[in-house]
Amino acid sequence: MAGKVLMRGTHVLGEAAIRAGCRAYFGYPITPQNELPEYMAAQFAKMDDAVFLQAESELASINMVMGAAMAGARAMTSSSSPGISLKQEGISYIAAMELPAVIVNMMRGGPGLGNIAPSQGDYFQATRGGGHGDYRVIVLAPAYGQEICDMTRNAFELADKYRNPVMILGDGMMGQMMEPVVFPEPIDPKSLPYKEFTLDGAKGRPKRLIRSLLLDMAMEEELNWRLVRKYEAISREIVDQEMYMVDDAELVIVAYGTAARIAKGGVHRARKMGLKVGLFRPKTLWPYPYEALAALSRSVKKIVVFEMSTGQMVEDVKLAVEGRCPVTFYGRPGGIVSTPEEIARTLTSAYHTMQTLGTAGAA
Amino acid sequence: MAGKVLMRGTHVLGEAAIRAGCRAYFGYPITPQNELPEYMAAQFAKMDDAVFLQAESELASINMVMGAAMAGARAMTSSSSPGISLKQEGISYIAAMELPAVIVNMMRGGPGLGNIAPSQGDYFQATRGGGHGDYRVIVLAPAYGQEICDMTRNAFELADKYRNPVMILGDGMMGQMMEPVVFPEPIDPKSLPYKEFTLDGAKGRPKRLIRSLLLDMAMEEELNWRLVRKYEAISREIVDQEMYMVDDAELVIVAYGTAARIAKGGVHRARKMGLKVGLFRPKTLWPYPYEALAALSRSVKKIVVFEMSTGQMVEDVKLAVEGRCPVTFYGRPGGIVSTPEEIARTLTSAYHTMQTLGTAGAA
Amino acid sequence: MKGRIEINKERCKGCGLCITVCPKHNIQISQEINAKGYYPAAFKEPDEQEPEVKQCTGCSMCAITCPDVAIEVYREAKDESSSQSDE
Amino acid sequence: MKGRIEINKERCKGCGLCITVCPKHNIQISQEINAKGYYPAAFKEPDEQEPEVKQCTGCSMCAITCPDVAIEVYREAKDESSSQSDE
Amino acid sequence: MKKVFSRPKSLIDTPFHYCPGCGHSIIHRLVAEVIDELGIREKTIGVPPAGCAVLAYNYFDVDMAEAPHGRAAAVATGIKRVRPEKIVFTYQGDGDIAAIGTAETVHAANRGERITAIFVNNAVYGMTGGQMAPTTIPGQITTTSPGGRVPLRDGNPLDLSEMLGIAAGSVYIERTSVTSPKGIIRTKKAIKKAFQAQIDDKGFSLVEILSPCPTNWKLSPVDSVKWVDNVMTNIFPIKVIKDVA
Amino acid sequence: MKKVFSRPKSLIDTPFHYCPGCGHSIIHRLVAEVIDELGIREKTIGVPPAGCAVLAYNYFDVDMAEAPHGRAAAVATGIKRVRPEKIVFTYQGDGDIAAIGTAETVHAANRGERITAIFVNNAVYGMTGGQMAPTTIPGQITTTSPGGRVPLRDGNPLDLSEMLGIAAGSVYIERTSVTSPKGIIRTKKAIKKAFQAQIDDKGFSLVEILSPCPTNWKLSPVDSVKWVDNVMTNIFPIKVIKDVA
Amino acid sequence: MSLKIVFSGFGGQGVLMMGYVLANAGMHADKHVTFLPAYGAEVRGGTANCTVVISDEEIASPIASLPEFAVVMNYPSLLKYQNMVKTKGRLFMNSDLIAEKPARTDIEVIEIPANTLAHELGNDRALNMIMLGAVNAACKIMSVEALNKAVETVLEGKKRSLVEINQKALAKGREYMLSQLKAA
Amino acid sequence: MSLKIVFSGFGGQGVLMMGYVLANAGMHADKHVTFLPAYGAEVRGGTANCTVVISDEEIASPIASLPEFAVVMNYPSLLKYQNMVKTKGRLFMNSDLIAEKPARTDIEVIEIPANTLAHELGNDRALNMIMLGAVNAACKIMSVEALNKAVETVLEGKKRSLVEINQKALAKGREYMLSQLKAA
Ligand SMILES: Cc1ncc(C[n+]2csc(CCOP(=O)(O)OP(=O)(O)O)c2C)c(N)n1
Ligand SMILES: Cc1ncc(C[n+]2csc(CCOP(=O)(O)OP(=O)(O)O)c2C)c(N)n1
Ligand code: SF4
Ligand code: SF4
Ligand code: SF4
Ligand code: SF4
Ligand code: SF4
Ligand code: SF4
Ligand SMILES: [Mg+2]
Ligand SMILES: [Mg+2]
Repeated sequence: MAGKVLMRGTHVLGEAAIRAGCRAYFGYPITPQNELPEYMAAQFAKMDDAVFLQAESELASINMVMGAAMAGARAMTSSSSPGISLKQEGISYIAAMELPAVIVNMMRGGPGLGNIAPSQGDYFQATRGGGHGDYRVIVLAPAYGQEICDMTRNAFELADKYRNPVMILGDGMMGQMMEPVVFPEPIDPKSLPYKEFTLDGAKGRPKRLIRSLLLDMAMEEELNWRLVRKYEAISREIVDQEMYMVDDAELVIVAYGTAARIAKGGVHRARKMGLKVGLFRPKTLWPYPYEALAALSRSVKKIVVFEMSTGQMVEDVKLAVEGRCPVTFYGRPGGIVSTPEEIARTLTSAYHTMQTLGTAGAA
Repeated sequence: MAGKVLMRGTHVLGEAAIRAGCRAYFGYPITPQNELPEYMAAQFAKMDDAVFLQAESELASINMVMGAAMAGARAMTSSSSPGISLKQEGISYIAAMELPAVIVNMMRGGPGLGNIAPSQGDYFQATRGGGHGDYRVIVLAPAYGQEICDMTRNAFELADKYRNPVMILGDGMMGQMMEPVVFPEPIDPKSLPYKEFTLDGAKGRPKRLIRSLLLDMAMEEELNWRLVRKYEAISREIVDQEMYMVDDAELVIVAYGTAARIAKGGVHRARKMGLKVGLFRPKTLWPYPYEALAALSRSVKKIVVFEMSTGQMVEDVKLAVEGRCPVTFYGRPGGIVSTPEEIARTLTSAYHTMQTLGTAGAA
Repeated sequence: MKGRIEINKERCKGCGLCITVCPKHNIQISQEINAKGYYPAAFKEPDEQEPEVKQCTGCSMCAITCPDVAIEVYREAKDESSSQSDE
Repeated sequence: MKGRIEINKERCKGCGLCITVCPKHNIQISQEINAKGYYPAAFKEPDEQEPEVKQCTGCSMCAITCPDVAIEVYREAKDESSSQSDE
Repeated sequence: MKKVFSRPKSLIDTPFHYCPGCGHSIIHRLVAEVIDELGIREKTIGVPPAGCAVLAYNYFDVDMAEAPHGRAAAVATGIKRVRPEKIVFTYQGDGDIAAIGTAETVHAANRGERITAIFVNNAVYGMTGGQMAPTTIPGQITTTSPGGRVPLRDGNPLDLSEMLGIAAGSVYIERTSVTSPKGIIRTKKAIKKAFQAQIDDKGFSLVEILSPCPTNWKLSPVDSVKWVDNVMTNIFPIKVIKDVA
Repeated sequence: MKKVFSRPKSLIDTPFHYCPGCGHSIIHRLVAEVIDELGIREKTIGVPPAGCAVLAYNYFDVDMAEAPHGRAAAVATGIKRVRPEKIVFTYQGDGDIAAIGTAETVHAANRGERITAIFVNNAVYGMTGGQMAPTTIPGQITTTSPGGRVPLRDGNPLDLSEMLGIAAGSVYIERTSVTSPKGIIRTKKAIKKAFQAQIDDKGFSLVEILSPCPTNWKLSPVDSVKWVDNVMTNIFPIKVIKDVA
Repeated sequence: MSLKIVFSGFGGQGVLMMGYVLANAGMHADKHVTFLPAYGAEVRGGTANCTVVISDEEIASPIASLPEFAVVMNYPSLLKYQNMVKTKGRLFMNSDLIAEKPARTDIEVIEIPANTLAHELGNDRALNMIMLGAVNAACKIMSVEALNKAVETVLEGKKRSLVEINQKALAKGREYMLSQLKAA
Repeated sequence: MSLKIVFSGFGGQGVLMMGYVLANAGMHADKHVTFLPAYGAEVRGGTANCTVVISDEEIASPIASLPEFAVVMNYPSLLKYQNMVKTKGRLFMNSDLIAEKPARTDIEVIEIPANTLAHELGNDRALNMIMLGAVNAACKIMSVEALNKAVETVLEGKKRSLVEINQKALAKGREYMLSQLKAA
């Protein structure tokens, strides 16, 4: 079916996953992402080659995903902030075992139990590996319904290609909001290439082993450097961002996901007021678009970072900018969703103080 | 007792905790830190006001610590990498509830099950909050037996003062190695001031409530900013580092914990060869000594970061340096413990390429 | 024994559980909606029209059952009741 | 029935469990240490000195018990044994 | 006439946020009545984890400690071990105690922690909007078992209380329901016995209470009560499972 | 003479890393013999989590998947759900299956996952150097119960297998020991029944095997065997706990 | 064109469907649209609300801080939204369930006896489409065809049979509104 | 002064105590010392080893990549450490359990019949202190008093009774070594 459909983000993600050939979902309820497992439960109930299992916990879910991935499936799990914290050990194992897996985090207000409103407080956890050891998770941050669809398809492709966990990082609003979406043609899982690591019985071949225990330090070091090389390749090959009205911009606002679409509205309004402002929106949070932003930092006078948190991505921005221009931060944590007007005001005042004091003072 | 005693790091930590008035330990076995719970079990068995409980898991342990802290105790838990990943949800709650707690991570090789050799792969997790939401954990990184003792005492003081989780970040070698230590006088827990948040029954006072659920977004945002203000105060008040032979140094190596003492050995040898090199050792990893390092980056020609990982703290170094001088990285992940000679070689080659090419190329 | 109940109409959520347990059929859902938008329960004195409605005995079944603790029950002390035993 | 066992002295860790289960006392710990530093078990043929040591029957008790699968057991096929039934 | 039924002291005089006919409301009142009658309000600490009843801390006039989802038994253990003279109870839903909190619950019971667990079994995840719970019964429709729970695919309902009966450290375990005055009175007795077992330092005590969730069952409060009595009790029979207190 | 006893095919011909007299070694051989006899080597997948036997993947000549400590049942569930035609078994220690893995184990059993769990109960945390396990018996000295386990302080040994017997999805659960040829033969029979239950698609099966850990018990292999028979079996009686396969 | 509409009432009133149908109509008309339902604990207590944004340009935020229009189906909703509506904006209220009028004078208040009209139509549950028909007629948001098509999209599958009555309801609401406007 | 010594053997031989006593002696002499025992899986299979570093300066690494001295109590240990010792370094071996000699010629190999000497002393378990006494005599690491005091520290409390025999063992090892050196 080509036509546009109006669907909420969680359902878009579920449908896109199924069309990407995902036939194994393991999860545990948590607001604001319950509509995703509910969608999978309903759809998979109609299919005979698909597994939906509500696990006893997030811990169990991520480990079931690990097993399903070992068995060769395109497997996924989803949760929200506290539940994602519980998956960190498992994610570290999946990364170490170099297994493909897709993990969805629809962030909510935190820390702790917090609330169920949209938030972006899990950026560090997602991009710096909340789990133990040197590993990276590919992190995709959709800002529009259609992007949820496209990035979900891509998530499964990247997971298989690089044998690495991929996280789709959204928030309550991304998950609940409905927008028109056009879905791609479905992939038949049977048409996907056989994965050489698959554990399906040592028939007519040597036994296979999937593990992360490497008591020999030299072997462990070797794994670590192999992963580094893989991560470097990923950084070269998939880093992605949207740049909006940046060509003549003197001030650029950097934001991702929900915050980015609101920031774009702010840029709009500011432009109407004649301010030369633009938006830089990372679509991959890891790998982060350091080069593109570094280049931009050479042409603009100032950068404002906007997050629905007290300031996390701002560090990546600073790592990219390396002091070439002042970087300031504007944040609304705890589930507050700013209005485009509010961002326009922020841009205006930042714009006017641009010439005067302008050191990189983040919140 | 004043006199020096020769004790292994884990035992030093345990004894120092007891002398700091810790009377509640909850943990779960994992190498290489088992000697710590074993020490607590042995000591607490002799005391009638102390609780040692081997929990059914790391998850249970951190939540028992949460409960013990609510009840007003100086409580602690300890583990190593994979076990610490499982504590992330609990740590996020403890930070959100603003409860004091001490968490020990004796890092091992990772990711995944990895191995039990000394490693520093959990820096991101420790300093960026492996858990969900905007929160920070105070992270202390001892490099010597005596420092384990002193930082442990300090950890409990800081936890109570700021009502915040404090992590002592070591590694297998820190934990196993014996060095001479002089212990401070013990604190009698009964002599510690009563904590106003203590849950001990609403007798002759209004009921108390400890929670992290703040469904109202404005309240959640308010908590988040209150935490930020607290974190800013902590950053001002406790940040700490050792600077060794940096005054005339043209090249400085930055390292912490085990890596730092080896780096110091490397600096020694390099100095003997007449190279103007020095060591910058952060003792607090969060808050990170950005200012001191920034200042240093103005006087030196180059900075080499050495970690027993594929490069994590190097980001904090770059955040401090802001491109003022080239920052390069040397790492040995997976449990490999470099020799001072190896570091001396690294410093030498870095020193000689200093004038020539010198961009911040991290592994 | 003679009794009476008072229903806090703002606390009541109109779940109707009290109605099902009252042995004397002394409770019914009232017509006017309360501030929260619920149709609360109301106490019903016996009258000719509805023979099944008997005198409330203050047995407290309704109050015990009420999830929202919206019911308070009153009962005549022994003596009072005896003095009015055949009303 | 007549049997015999072969003990892989490099695999043996000298745990001694086989010795405790052998009904014929055909196993003992040998004196020379193996590469791994263990004193391995060794098969013992019957001899006058030690009357309690009987003929190995190939019952496999030792092999079943050996944690390190260090024991292989051989037994005379029916016919052979019968032909030598009264040895 | 004199007042013969009124609100317990330990229950703060404020409206509940629970849905009409929700069992949580009744159970809150019963726990408060027991706390009043045992005179332990000033030394009691309640531990409600995530769940519809996480806000229980707004209703009980005793010290309250929120717990992460599933970890109530661990948090309560931490509190009780540090303050053995206090009375500590958890207030957990089926999802909390029998799914994500299985390990913490089983081990607290097996250790014989001196705590009392109020286990509210409403056969569904209430707070999150009606997903399948470990106690959802075969055939029951939930948002994650849209065609009804199929044991072969979705697993069987878990007899947690029966399992806890095997735990060496548990001393009193009973299953009741709050679907009738009789059941409510029995439930209160059970809760009282459970707290008494803790006061007497006997061991771990638990009361599993079958409790209506009209909202997620998509039934009226009155029909919900019937469903508990006619359907749910077949899988979760009302009975004293263990009593060595 | 002809060879009447030799190494099973499914057991790779390499020396074990286990200590002298360690029960794991015997149990490995028995599992391999059963796999041979059932002719399922080419469709079997083994799941050993962290524990002394995590290196089991070096010994079995079948596909092997390491699991995080305590999560073997979940990993096995993921594999089996995706490949229902394969035979999946976990190989877990007492700490793994009865402490950190309690929830995963209870729920896999209750769901009736078609997997087989080999539960090696050596009453101690072997790999980590002899700490108290959920199955450590009262009075037993371990590195975290230096004066011997005191149930009131340290908790009681957990009867996990009995609890799993209550789980609706479990079909075969037996407790055996490998302390004598008789026990070893019985254990092998039990393991075979457990695998057969999976082959027959009956449900969850488990064999709990009392197994010596001479190193951490600080006993000779011979005395360790005696300790199991004379002491451990009093707490963990040898018996068929459930058989509806 | 870019407008935000809030729909609010209690559960049974089909509030979400109003917004969903309108948003679908906007989509069919190739507009940018977002539909954001309230979720989670918010929904407790049986109140429901949703926000629809329809625009020619990409939509920044699906949240209506200052909606042009608000449609309130019961009294609590009136209290919640009357002060949110933009100056010169319009507030549509179900006069059958709401006695009082809002205090504000800087907005246009339009009363629609939705329950009554639905009853006349012979289907009490159709009050939501009646309301929507009226709102659309008053504000000329979408074409009649677009709304009717949207109803078909929304009710495809099992609910097919309900299409006709809902389209009738849209029409009836429209008629009522137009007659009122003439009257005025 | 700064030297690294590795002690290795199997469990029963009291290898760790050798290092522990020496490190304590170093501490009492106000030197910088580190003592690093092998741990975890390394220990499986019953082999034990530890490294002691004694120095006038702060010690960078407690690991002995190139130890000055190695003390090997059994054959596997010889194989493991013979090639690690620094050129011109010394390798002490328990000649009672090790028949072969190491191939290397750039190090000094010193054989000590530790088991025999211990047996002579009437305490087979004292072989570790005999070895240590000998090593210390040969390398003049610590004063006799320092070692004796260290033994007391290490064996304080329940093990008090063992102090004397262990000090005797240190002395016996020392005598043996000195006599050998004279002989040479
Ligand atoms: C780690 C984690 N996972 C999931 C959730 C979401 N959550 C909150 S309460 C709950 C379960 C509610 O069901 P139950 O425990 O039965 O309580 P009820 O609401 O039915 O009374 C869940 C899954 C959470 N808060 N934290
Ligand atoms: C999350 C986590 N916690 C702790 C550990 C450390 N650890 C490895 S195995 C093990 C338990 C070993 O005991 P058991 O399961 O009984 O197996 P055994 O070695 O006795 O056969 C532990 C605690 C780990 N690897 N991961
Ligand atoms: S007290 Fe008894 S009789 Fe009176 S209303 Fe209540 S239930 Fe009915
Ligand atoms: S039981 Fe209580 S809440 Fe329910 S209708 Fe009766 S009075 Fe109202
Ligand atoms: S086969 Fe039987 S008789 Fe022969 S050695 Fe083994 S146990 Fe003894
Ligand atoms: S049982 Fe096996 S390992 Fe043990 S002594 Fe006998 S042959 Fe050696
Ligand atoms: S959802 Fe269910 S459990 Fe939660 S408050 Fe409503 S009725 Fe009670
Ligand atoms: S420690 Fe115990 S369980 Fe582990 S290998 Fe040794 S004997 Fe076996
Ligand atoms: Mg529930
Ligand atoms: Mg064990």
